[in-house]
Amino acid sequence: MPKKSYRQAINEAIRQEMARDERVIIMGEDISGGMGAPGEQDAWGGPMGVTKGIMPDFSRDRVLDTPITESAFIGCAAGAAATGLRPVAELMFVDFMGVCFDQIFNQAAKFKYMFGGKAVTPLTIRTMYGAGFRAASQHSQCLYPLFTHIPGLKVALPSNPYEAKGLLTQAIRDDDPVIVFEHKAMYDDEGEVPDEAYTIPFGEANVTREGDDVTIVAFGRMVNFANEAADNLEKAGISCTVVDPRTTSPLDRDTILETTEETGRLVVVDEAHPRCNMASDIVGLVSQEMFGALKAAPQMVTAPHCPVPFSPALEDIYVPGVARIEAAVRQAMGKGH
Amino acid sequence: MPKKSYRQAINEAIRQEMARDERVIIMGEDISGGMGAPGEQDAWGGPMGVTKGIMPDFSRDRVLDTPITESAFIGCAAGAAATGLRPVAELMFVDFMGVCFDQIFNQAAKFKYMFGGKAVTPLTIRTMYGAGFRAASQHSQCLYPLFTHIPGLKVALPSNPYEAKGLLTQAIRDDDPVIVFEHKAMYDDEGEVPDEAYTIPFGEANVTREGDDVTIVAFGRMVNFANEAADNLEKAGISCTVVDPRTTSPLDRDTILETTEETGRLVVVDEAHPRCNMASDIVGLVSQEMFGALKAAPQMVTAPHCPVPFSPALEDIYVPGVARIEAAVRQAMGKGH
Amino acid sequence: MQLSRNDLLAAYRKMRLIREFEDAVHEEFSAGNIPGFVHLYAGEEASGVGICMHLDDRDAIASTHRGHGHCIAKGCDERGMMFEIFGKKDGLCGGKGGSMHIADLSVGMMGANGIVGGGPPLICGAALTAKTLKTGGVAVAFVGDGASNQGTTFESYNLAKVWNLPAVFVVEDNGYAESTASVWSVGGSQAARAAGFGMPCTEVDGHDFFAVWEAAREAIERARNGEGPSMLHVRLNRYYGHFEGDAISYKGEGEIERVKAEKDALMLFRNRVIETSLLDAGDMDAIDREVKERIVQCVTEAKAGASPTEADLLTDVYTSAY
Amino acid sequence: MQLSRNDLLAAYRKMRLIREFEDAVHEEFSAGNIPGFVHLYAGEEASGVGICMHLDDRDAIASTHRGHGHCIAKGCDERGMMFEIFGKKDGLCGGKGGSMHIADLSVGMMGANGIVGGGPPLICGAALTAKTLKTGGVAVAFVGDGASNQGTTFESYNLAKVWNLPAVFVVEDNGYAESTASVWSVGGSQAARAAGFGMPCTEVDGHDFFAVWEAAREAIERARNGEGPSMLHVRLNRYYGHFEGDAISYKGEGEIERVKAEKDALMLFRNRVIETSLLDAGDMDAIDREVKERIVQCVTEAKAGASPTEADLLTDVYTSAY
Ligand SMILES: Cc1ncc(C[n+]2csc(CCOP(=O)(O)OP(=O)(O)O)c2C)c(N)n1
Ligand SMILES: Cc1ncc(C[n+]2csc(CCOP(=O)(O)OP(=O)(O)O)c2C)c(N)n1
Ligand SMILES: [Mg+2]
Ligand SMILES: [Mg+2]
Repeated sequence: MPKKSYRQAINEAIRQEMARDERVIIMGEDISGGMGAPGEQDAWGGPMGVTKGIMPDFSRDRVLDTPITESAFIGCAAGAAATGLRPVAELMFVDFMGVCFDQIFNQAAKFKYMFGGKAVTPLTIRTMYGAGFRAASQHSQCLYPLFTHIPGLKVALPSNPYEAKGLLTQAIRDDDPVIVFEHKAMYDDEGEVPDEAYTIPFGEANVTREGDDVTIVAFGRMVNFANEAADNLEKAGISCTVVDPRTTSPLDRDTILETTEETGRLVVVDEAHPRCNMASDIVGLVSQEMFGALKAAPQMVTAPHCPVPFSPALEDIYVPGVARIEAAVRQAMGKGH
Repeated sequence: MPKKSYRQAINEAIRQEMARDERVIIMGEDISGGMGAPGEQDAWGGPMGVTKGIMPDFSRDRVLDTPITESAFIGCAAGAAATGLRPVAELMFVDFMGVCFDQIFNQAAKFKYMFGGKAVTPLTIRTMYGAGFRAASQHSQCLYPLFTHIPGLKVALPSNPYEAKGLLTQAIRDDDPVIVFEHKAMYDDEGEVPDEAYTIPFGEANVTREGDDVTIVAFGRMVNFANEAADNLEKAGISCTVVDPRTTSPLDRDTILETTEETGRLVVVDEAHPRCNMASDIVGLVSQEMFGALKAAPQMVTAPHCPVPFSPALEDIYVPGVARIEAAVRQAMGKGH
Repeated sequence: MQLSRNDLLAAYRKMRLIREFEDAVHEEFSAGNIPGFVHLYAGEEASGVGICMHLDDRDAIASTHRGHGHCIAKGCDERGMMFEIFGKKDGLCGGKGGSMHIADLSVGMMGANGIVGGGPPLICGAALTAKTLKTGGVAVAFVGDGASNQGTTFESYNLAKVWNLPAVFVVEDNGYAESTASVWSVGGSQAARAAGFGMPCTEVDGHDFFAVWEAAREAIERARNGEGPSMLHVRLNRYYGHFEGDAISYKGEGEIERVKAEKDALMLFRNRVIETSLLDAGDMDAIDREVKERIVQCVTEAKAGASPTEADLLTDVYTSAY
Repeated sequence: MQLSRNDLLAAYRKMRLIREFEDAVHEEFSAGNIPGFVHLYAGEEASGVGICMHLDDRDAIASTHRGHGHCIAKGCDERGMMFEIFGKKDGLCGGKGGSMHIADLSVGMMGANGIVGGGPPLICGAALTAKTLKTGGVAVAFVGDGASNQGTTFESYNLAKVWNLPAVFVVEDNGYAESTASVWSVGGSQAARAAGFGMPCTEVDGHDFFAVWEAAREAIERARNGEGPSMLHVRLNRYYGHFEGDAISYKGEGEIERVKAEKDALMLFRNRVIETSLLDAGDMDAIDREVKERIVQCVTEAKAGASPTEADLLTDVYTSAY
């Protein structure tokens, strides 16, 4: 299979869906770039170059640069979705959700329910999340727990290029509003990605490895850290199952419960802040549904309850890393590990 | 002790703090009312009359009606707090947070950390939450899990008039941004409230009753439902401890852990949606910290994963009620209960 | 474009339908039969009707918390609306939405909205759909004077302008946002704000159906012709409180009564069409009777309607299995 | 009010300090020594300095992601800033904030801001504090052309107007928001928008320190006298990319070079004060040398500075024990 970057995978998914369905349009700040400017058009392709090259192929009619006006354009995308388009809007950093959250959680997410089932809102919002980029407190947050909390939204966290293409394609074809969280530190990650379009169904976890001792459930970029930790632990004789739920909403409860039952030990790795997050969400689920099946205390590996610090020295200890995952697994294994 | 309503308790807390400290001001939409109008001034006192009568006593210089402009006035309150006032801003319904969340979670909440500790932001935001009012999807949400997730914010949920006055007074005197969640169905609830000013420290749970069999942790209005359920269960021979954490952030982990250890059974009652909420937050905490201490599966009683429906017929089954709490306790007690 | 006799009859009927509908809801609410928050459009009928008469099913509107009038004007079924307001299963939204969330996308009504300023961005979306799919459609956002201060509204003006969207922003200025006067809350003026974004604005007396109709015709034609967005600043009055239960003490003495006596929209319409012999009183009396009966029937049926049941609670959250 | 010789020397020094600071950060970033997102103010010095010269410690400013120049102009310590940008413990924010969050409330600098449009509401707050506590203070929000389209900005205009706050909104229009031209993204015009909210607006050439200084004087005096908010529309250019790493391909050919050659703010200032014999070249050359040394020293020390440690990670989240 051809190797592609996370960035390329996303770009390809968008192109293929635009080619497939003329109702698919994309919009966002500088997603093409150079709008109204005397110099190069398509100068940016978004701040990370993810959408670069799409405008020349699909024209400015379907690749819409916006003013800096998230409420208006995210709401516009929601309204367009409700009236016949299938917009893919880019919220550059998820940290900016605070200026436009209403249009996402009170409008797009609730149309269907409030309107008695008669609305269809095929809206996709692509957004960038996560720490590790020395981007400081307002450009490094995760925030997917906030979106996961809201009924009516679906939330996807692709953990590698293959997932990125498949989940984004599914998001675009999905008839509900979906927020796709792209980790800013993964755009250059490479992986095998088929050339043809494919979808990955929502609510179906990917078990990246199977083991006997501990189940690690991890999200987004943390899946890679979990796999790395599992590799290291393997050498120490600890065998891990790693579950990538792929979507936090819907959540593949069954796979999480089954794999945890098999190992009897659970570690959840969530890059988000610790309160009301996915780690406690999963531990809560397992504790209520599978009481008695755990052999040891479930472990939650998360970022601490503080804003993301700028200084590399601090950020490096802020981000839940491989070492902390290993330590949590050893903790779950108990004395002697 | 004199009896007062939740509404009066809040009004009194504000007045006393305004009298005590001239830096305390209040602002919000129609918190006085009649601004610029030819008729009665102080016509409203907020949509529920909570702040009525304060303006005549403290003048429009310190009781500021605002245009409908939540980003500007909540942000203004944050900026005023950082520069020497102690504003109490009213976000009429917490459901409106989506138009102004940025000023709360990226600005006010992070000043102190981003600025290396040198900011002090004594901002209080009063807001109304909760279902049961037939106010439908955009005026009935809880959303406190979203605020609890954010480092830098404190979150209080007064469960009765006494708590309302004490927690709000503490919020106003506190040097960090605090969001006080007032349940819209409780304004007419009466209870004993001292005339003099007093504070209730944040992060100290209130154990409203002690029992041997099950610990119920409940938030806000749900505390009352939990107490009612406990009364009923008492008659059936099941004895409950009821814990009102009062603040979700900071959280009194110790009291929750200790009381749960004593009973060995845990039920958490959270009016919010089920995902990434306080119920899983507490169950996660207990499961990780106190593995093996539970005799039965912890139970989470929450609203379902759907927007709040309008129809009374639906809303009544939407809201977690006394019967569901009792059922969860019986479930925790196991067969025969 | 000219108003035919049929147009006039239709316009009058819609306005009367809105008035009767709102009066009936007012009574039922006062009697304790309707739950929740209800905001009535009575007094503002000429605006919704005068504007929506230019619209067809290609076109979309977004409304506000005060949405009943816009719904009726855009063609929502009044029986389904009444059921909805009573929270019944046969309501337009299955009883899940209620007064503040009535919508019917099949007729281009994108929803009342519980969020002040929620509608304008959505209308940019409907306008973008029309532009992209070349449907010829136009999108209209109704915005209260209070909502005209919300950031989402300004952003939408600008987005519509720079994308040259077929959109019209109708500022329905009834002088108050809750109890706060717009003379105080609106810095500058609506027309100057429109100019600030390079949009034309027409100020119009919202009690005068014909004035509204004419101003709307121009703005909507402009949008339909690809000439971009514009604003209508419509001055009008609401007859009831902000919401049902409001004592309206902030209004001036006799303020509402004066409006009712001097420029009630239905009265002005009646006088005008009779004076100019376009319709006669009998035509309109017949409509009045028919509409009254219709509304009584709606109320009666809605009261008797079945409520949704537990089985309905978790449906309609997602399109696909979840 | 007139500019004394000392004022002129101070103004020139501040502008030079900003230029040197930014050039140094540019070099260090290019060399891979500075992490994160960095947005440089080089080219825009006359705006920040011309405005902040009217302000003292009673007064507050809110800045943007492009904040270094505003910080220096308002009196933040450049050494602490450099440490901050390098993420060091002795940084103005202990290394926790970085380039986008430099602040020093003790000198009325309320923070650079990573959120476009984040500052204007905060400035309403500082203005409200000044008004309520009668400090005589004025609050100034710097707003990019891109940020001028954000709803938070419009809301702040209106709030400042209806509350009659001592606020000034400075739209620093460098022609671009990232790669998007303001001629496209700004519907209408800044001046017309100000008029829309009933605020006066002065358009000013942001390369010309004296023009900025004069316009700012009026706006700030007006605010200080209780006459309410106003806007300055300052046209200027940035010399570097949107952020460090930007190839700037969207600008016209020779666009930056032409500005540098024809209207560089420092050059214009120099020429003007020499022509009018207010200062002589030697005065300024001395400043140039002193400032260069100072910045070299800041960089050297910042590079060598200690990083924060694990013990610092969880401090400064709350004021009280948590
Ligand atoms: C974002 C938001 N803020 C506040 C409210 C509460 N609220 C509902 S209607 C209203 C007044 C609206 O005034 P206006 O826009 O003039 O409309 P009118 O009621 O006069 O029709 C307010 C403040 C809300 N629903 N949403
Ligand atoms: C709410 C928000 N949206 C988008 C961004 C990303 N962003 C950062 S700076 C910028 C451009 C700002 O342009 P302008 O206001 O003109 O300031 P300039 O960079 O030209 O100084 C954008 C889009 C952001 N930081 N915050
Ligand atoms: Mg109004
Ligand atoms: Mg700019």
